[in-house]
Amino acid sequence: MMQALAAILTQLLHVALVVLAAPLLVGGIRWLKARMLGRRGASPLQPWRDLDKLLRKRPVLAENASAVSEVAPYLGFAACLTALALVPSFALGMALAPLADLLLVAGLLALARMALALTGLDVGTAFGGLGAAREMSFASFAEPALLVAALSFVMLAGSSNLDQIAAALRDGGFGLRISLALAAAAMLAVAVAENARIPVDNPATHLELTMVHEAMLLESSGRHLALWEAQAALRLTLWLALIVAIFLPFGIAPAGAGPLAWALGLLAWVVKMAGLALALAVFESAIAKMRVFRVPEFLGAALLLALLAAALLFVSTGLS
Amino acid sequence: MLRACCDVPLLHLTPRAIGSASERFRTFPVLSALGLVILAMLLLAVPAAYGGPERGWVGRLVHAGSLAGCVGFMAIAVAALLGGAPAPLPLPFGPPWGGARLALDALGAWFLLILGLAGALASLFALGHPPGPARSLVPYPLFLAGMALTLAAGDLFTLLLGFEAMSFASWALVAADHEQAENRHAARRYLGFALFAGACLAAAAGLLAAGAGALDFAALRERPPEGWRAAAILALVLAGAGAKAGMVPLHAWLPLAHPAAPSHVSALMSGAMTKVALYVLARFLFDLCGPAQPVWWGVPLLVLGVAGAVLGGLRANLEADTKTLLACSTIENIGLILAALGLALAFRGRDLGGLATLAAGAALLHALNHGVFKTLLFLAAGAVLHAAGSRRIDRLGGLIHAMPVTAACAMLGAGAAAALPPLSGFASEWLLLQSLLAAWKLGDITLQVLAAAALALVGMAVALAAAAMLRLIGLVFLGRPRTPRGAGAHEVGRLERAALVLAAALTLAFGLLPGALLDLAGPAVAQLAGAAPPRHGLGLLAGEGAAAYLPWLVALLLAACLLATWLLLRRRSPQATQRGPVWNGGFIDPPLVFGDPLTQPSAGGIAQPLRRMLGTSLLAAREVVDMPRPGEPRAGHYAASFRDPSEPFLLAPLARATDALAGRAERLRDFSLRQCLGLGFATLVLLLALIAWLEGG
Amino acid sequence: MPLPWITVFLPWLGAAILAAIPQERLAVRANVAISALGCLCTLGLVAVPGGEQGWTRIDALNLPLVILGGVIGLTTSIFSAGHVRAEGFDTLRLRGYHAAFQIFLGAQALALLADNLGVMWVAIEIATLASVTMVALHGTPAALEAAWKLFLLCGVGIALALFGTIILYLAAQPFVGHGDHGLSWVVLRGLAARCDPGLLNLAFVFLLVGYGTKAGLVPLHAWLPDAEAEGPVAITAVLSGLLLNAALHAVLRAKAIVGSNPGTIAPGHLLLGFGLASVLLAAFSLWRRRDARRFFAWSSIGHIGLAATAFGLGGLAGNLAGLLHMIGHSLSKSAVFFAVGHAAQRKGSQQIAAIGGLIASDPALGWGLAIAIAAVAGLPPFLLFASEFLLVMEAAARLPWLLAPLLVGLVVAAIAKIGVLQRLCLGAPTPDARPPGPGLTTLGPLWVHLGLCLLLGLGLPGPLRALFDAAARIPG
Amino acid sequence: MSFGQLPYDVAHVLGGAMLLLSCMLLYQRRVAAVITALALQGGVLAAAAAWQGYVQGAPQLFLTALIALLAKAVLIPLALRLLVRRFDLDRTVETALGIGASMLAGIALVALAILVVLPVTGGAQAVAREDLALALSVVLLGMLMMITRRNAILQVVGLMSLENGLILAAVGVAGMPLVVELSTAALVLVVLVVGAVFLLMIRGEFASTDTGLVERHRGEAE
Repeated sequence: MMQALAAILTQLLHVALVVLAAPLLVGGIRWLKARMLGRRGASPLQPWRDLDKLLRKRPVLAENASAVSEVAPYLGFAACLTALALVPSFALGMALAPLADLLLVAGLLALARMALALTGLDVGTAFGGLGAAREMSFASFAEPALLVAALSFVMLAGSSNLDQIAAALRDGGFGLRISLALAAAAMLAVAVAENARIPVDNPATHLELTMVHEAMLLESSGRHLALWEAQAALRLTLWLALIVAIFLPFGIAPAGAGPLAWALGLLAWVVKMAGLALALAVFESAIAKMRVFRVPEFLGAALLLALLAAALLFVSTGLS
Repeated sequence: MLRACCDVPLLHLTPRAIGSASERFRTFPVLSALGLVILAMLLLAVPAAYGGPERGWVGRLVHAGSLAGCVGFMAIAVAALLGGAPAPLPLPFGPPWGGARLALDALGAWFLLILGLAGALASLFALGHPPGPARSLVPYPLFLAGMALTLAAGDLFTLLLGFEAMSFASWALVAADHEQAENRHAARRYLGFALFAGACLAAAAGLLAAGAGALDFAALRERPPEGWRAAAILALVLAGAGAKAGMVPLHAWLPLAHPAAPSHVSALMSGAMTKVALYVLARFLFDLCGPAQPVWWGVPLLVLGVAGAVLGGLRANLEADTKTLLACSTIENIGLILAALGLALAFRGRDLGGLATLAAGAALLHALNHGVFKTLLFLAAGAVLHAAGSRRIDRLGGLIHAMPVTAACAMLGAGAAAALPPLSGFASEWLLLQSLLAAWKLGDITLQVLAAAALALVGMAVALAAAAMLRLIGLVFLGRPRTPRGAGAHEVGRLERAALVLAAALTLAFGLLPGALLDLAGPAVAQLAGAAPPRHGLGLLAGEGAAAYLPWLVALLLAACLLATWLLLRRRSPQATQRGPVWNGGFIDPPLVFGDPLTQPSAGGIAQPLRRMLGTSLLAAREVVDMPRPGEPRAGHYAASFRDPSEPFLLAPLARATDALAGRAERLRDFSLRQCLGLGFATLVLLLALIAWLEGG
Repeated sequence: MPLPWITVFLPWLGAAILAAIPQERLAVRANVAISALGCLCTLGLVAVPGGEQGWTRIDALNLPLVILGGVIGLTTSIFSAGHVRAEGFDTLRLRGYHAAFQIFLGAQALALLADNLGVMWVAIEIATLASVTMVALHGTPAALEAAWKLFLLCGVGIALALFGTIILYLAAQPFVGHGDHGLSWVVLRGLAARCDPGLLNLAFVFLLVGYGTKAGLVPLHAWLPDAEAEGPVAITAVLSGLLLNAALHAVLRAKAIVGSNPGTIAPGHLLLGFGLASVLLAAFSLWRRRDARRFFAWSSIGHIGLAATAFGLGGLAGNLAGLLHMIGHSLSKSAVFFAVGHAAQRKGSQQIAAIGGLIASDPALGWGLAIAIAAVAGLPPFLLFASEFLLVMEAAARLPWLLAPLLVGLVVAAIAKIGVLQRLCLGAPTPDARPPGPGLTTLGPLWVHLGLCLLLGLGLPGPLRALFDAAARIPG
Repeated sequence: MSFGQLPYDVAHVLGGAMLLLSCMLLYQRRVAAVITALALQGGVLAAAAAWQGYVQGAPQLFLTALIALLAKAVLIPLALRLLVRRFDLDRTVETALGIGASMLAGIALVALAILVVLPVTGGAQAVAREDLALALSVVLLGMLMMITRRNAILQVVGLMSLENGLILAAVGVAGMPLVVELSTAALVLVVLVVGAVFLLMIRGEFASTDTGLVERHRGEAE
């Protein structure tokens, strides 16, 4: 009983944490990047302010927009939030842990992606179509890389449940495995692509020739745009949390642990996320955006890395 | 009466004596009912032959009768799944040398359920449609009856009889609109592949029966084939059933035939007929060939299935015709099911019973889910064709405003096809991916690498399917109308809408309760996997201690999040939305007479990224841009094309070989009378020399 | 006079009468009436106890074929009644046409019923002469050439068959006394085990080449496509449906005799070789055909080849498959020829390109033809489907390598047939050259044949089944 | 029966004579000479049939002999001669295979016939066996002639020679039933073929007598 209560409590805390942290993370990365480019940069809280401003604005829809434009933002946001609720942050054994399947998370992200792409196509503008087509095409390369990368840690953990994976990798003493490192690299590449970050896409520009993600949002305004922005932030948080949970599971509170462990876990999580954010900022500052049709090569390389990781594991499990 | 061929080694078939009274009584309820339903379907063709288009009641009779029959199929299938397999029922007719028999075990019943569902939906839709001419009414019930007979066959002859009857009847439906040359071409290719399939299956049946000395399944199971015979059966069944199911590389007929048929027939062909072919494949390879086959048996299925999944998914992204697009998506889904079957076969060969049940469950569940959502999508395409007058994506658009119900249902179907949780497609593909993630347990490094590659490609296929579905929904239902005819579209009639809504509801329901369905399919899964599957209950389990998927909980969570977001935002953002002119980055559409259709993304435009990324290498896709130089007054042109690899690498060489051989054969015809005599003389002399040689030596 | 004799002589008597009737209407009706009587006679044969009646003998193998001959004779005469006018015969030719038709029917019945190999040979010769007359009747260069080809090739063929018959007797001569029964095939079969196998081999080679020419087996087939494509439209049905059966039946009798001596070179293998060559050559030859009747004539070669393959495999199942295939082919192919003949008369040409869109212009005929061609292509639920299925089963069980060429032949031929089906029946209709003749005389026989094919294919009555089982034991 | 007995010798000589005449048929370069050889062969056949009738004590063979004499030695050669004169066909034989080559082929065929008959020992009498070899040779040579000559009349001659071989075999088998009927029926066939050639030539269907040129009608529009 107590355990169930604790599980529900951690779950609620987790959701609150990630919802609060998501815009901060986006703001933080922006701030870091600005600092590295020698600018002062806006406060990390700026995304929160932007959201608040957008919510207060009256949303305008095109005359021929259908219900899709009104429903999709909610659906996309809800799907991302649901997915994020499943990825462990500071503690294992949350109430929804049995549900926290990696494939389901990928499915929910696909649902959000589909909602976004539908919005892009709803009004029938050229930019929307362009963005939607590119987004879905990139996904065709990202999904295989993600799945094969997942194969490595699913093999080690014996399950695709994130909670179990995190627990297994935390306790299993697998140590630093070259295959896991390769899989992590693949996951990072996928995360970059999925979040429309440099070098796949540039979240800071509306330059039409190169953009993917923002092109679909051109017709959104007011609270719809706010929802999309929040969704993007959630998605970034989700991917970083995913990588943290799988590849850097140390410090996370085990299932059934008490508040102290939670606090420690939280601390560890914040540190790890901050580290990843810093790495991302450095990476984005140091590299240029690539041409759209180079993206498959980028993701293909990730896929190859993931395959290599899996093959190494096959060999090592075959030997042992 | 002499006993039929009693001492023939092959055919010591039981005489057609009807079983004892008690046996008949025991078998009556399920199988007799099934036989009667099939018979009634056959009889429906009789009035259909006499009704022209002017007699609407004939069409209604045929479709209502088909609907009732399909509901009967469903009831019978569920009864057989829950109540266990009834004893085979000898038929009062049969081939000249023995008896035919009906049998319905769990495997057949599961596919009969799929047939019943797809058939009922299609018939309901057709009931609301204006009835076509007699030439599309007569074959329709025959088509359904042929499929049911294939599924309910208790021996190889009846199986092939139903299979070929199904092919022939559906050929008549594909050729229903035969005034157009492209439909004739499609029909011819379709029947050609069907004949090839029938021949391959007949050969496989012969090799099977040769070992067992009988044609009925019970006797065949007792003596499964071995050695080269088994391998030959594998190859022949793959070619035969694969050609009918749309397996790569024998899929070339599918994107042609499905669009040519009337929409409800396309739905049936895609939703049910390809499944019947898969049933035949499963029946031969899993059931009749016995459980003792080696692990590598799964490999060809897995490889071809995955290849089909990617190829179909990619082609679906490039096609410009709604029904062709859906047909290509069928190739993709059939590929996924085949891959799952291949995995099940491999797991079973390695004695990994639990994983085999996982993969077999994925195959069966996906067959059902695809049967429903593809039926839904084809019916929606039919509704669009009826309402907006075109199948071409570039002539449609913005139909969500005119056809809200159709659009909503189509979106649900597309969501399922794109494997979005919590819809039905995701559940079965989740099972497939889970079994792929566990495929490393097969042990052999070659198999492991193969399975990892398959995992990547299945992932790609799923994403490609999502892209294709987005393209379908986005261009057909969203945006603005592209032609005046499309702008004048209207919602379809009551019955058609009912069919669509029903199908959409089923898609949702199957997505939410896959565990219950899989439990219903339990006996069939056990039959395929050779091991008892776990009870799934409300969710899906990937095995002991492995991941689980609880779709109703996911749906609940999603709904909660949606509700919470909505409530929260209603507080924080109370302003009502306002309508204004489209922003479009500040671009103002040119003032054309009819709207601005050309500034919208086109079917080819949306396809561009994937065409360049994958199409150029896999499908030899080409783009030709003819851009006028500045100042030139002519219009620019853009043309994109691609070529399915099966055309240049399979069909064209075959056609060339046939033509060359026909040319050789033709030379004999140029012989003069004297030369013909000489030929006969040479034959005689040769034979004389032969016997002289044989007798002398 | 025993009924089998009546079955033979009634048509010949009728031929004498018809040769004397100059009026077209009367002649046509008399022809139908005589054929109907003949058909009744053949049906009456069922009641005749099997065994010998002088120089005829009824057994399970020839009984179904004789009845088939009676039925197809009747349906063809009905079809002919509606279509003979369009042939444009003068009185002399009309008389010759009807007389030759009845002579042919009597001769093929005799060829099947004869117990004596000599009588059988004479009957086949008469049938050949009658068919030459019928083919040549139009007197056009093409018809004359076809008839000449038929005459010369088949003339040589049956001469060789006679030689084979003589050698057969020579082989049996030491054991059989003087008298006509020395050529009775029942007697010969009983003696064959004691005969010299070398002579039997020799005899079989000559009989096979001789009667095989008549049966149209590749490479002895050259006369067949032209003969079936020229001449009046009605006779193609009997040429394809009956003449080939009678010839193949003669080969079977020879095989039964020779095969019962264990010392001979297995006659089945020779037959199998011819059958396979026919199946393959016909399959590929179909692809270049432009003439509808020639197309289906080539398909006849392929089907006789299939039957020969089945008989070559032998055994009960193989023989049953062959017998069913012969019957199914006769019924469905003559149904096709009825419809094609009707369409050709209507369109004024038998080129495939000239006949098109039958379903659009005449749905009943178009669908009838489509279904008949499908039946010929081996699609269910007709008899040829069952027989081909059984053949494939038997081939897989006995000679698995045979499956490859057999299936190639079957599939290639079936695809070609589907192509022609679509060109003839689907699409936009081609213009009519003359007003359509009475459709019922085409559709009636057509549907009767298809109905019989369906009945035999799926619902074979018990007594018939017993008959077929007994028949399958005869060729060995 | 053993070697050296009179019935055997005479039958053998007559059979040998027929084979020799068959070779002559192949060898002749002029149509008229071919027809003469054919008539001679018919005469020898009649003699052979009569001799067999005498030896076997089978009176019906005399009938066969009479028919053969009348039809094959007299009437048909006369008719063919008439045809040749009417159409002025008495030219050099047109061959598809040179005379020398066809002689070689003929020898090979005779060898084949002997080879085929050689293993036949059990049961069959020696007379019948030798006769069979001769008859088989005549049949094969007749057929060879049919396919190596372009001239329709010569093809008919080949057919007749073939048929002569048949009858030779038939009369040589002691006690062959229906021999008269069968030989008559075979003769009818030959007569009809001759008649058909006659008719076709009168109608001008054979522009020349080369049957190679009859093949104008492929029956399918090209």
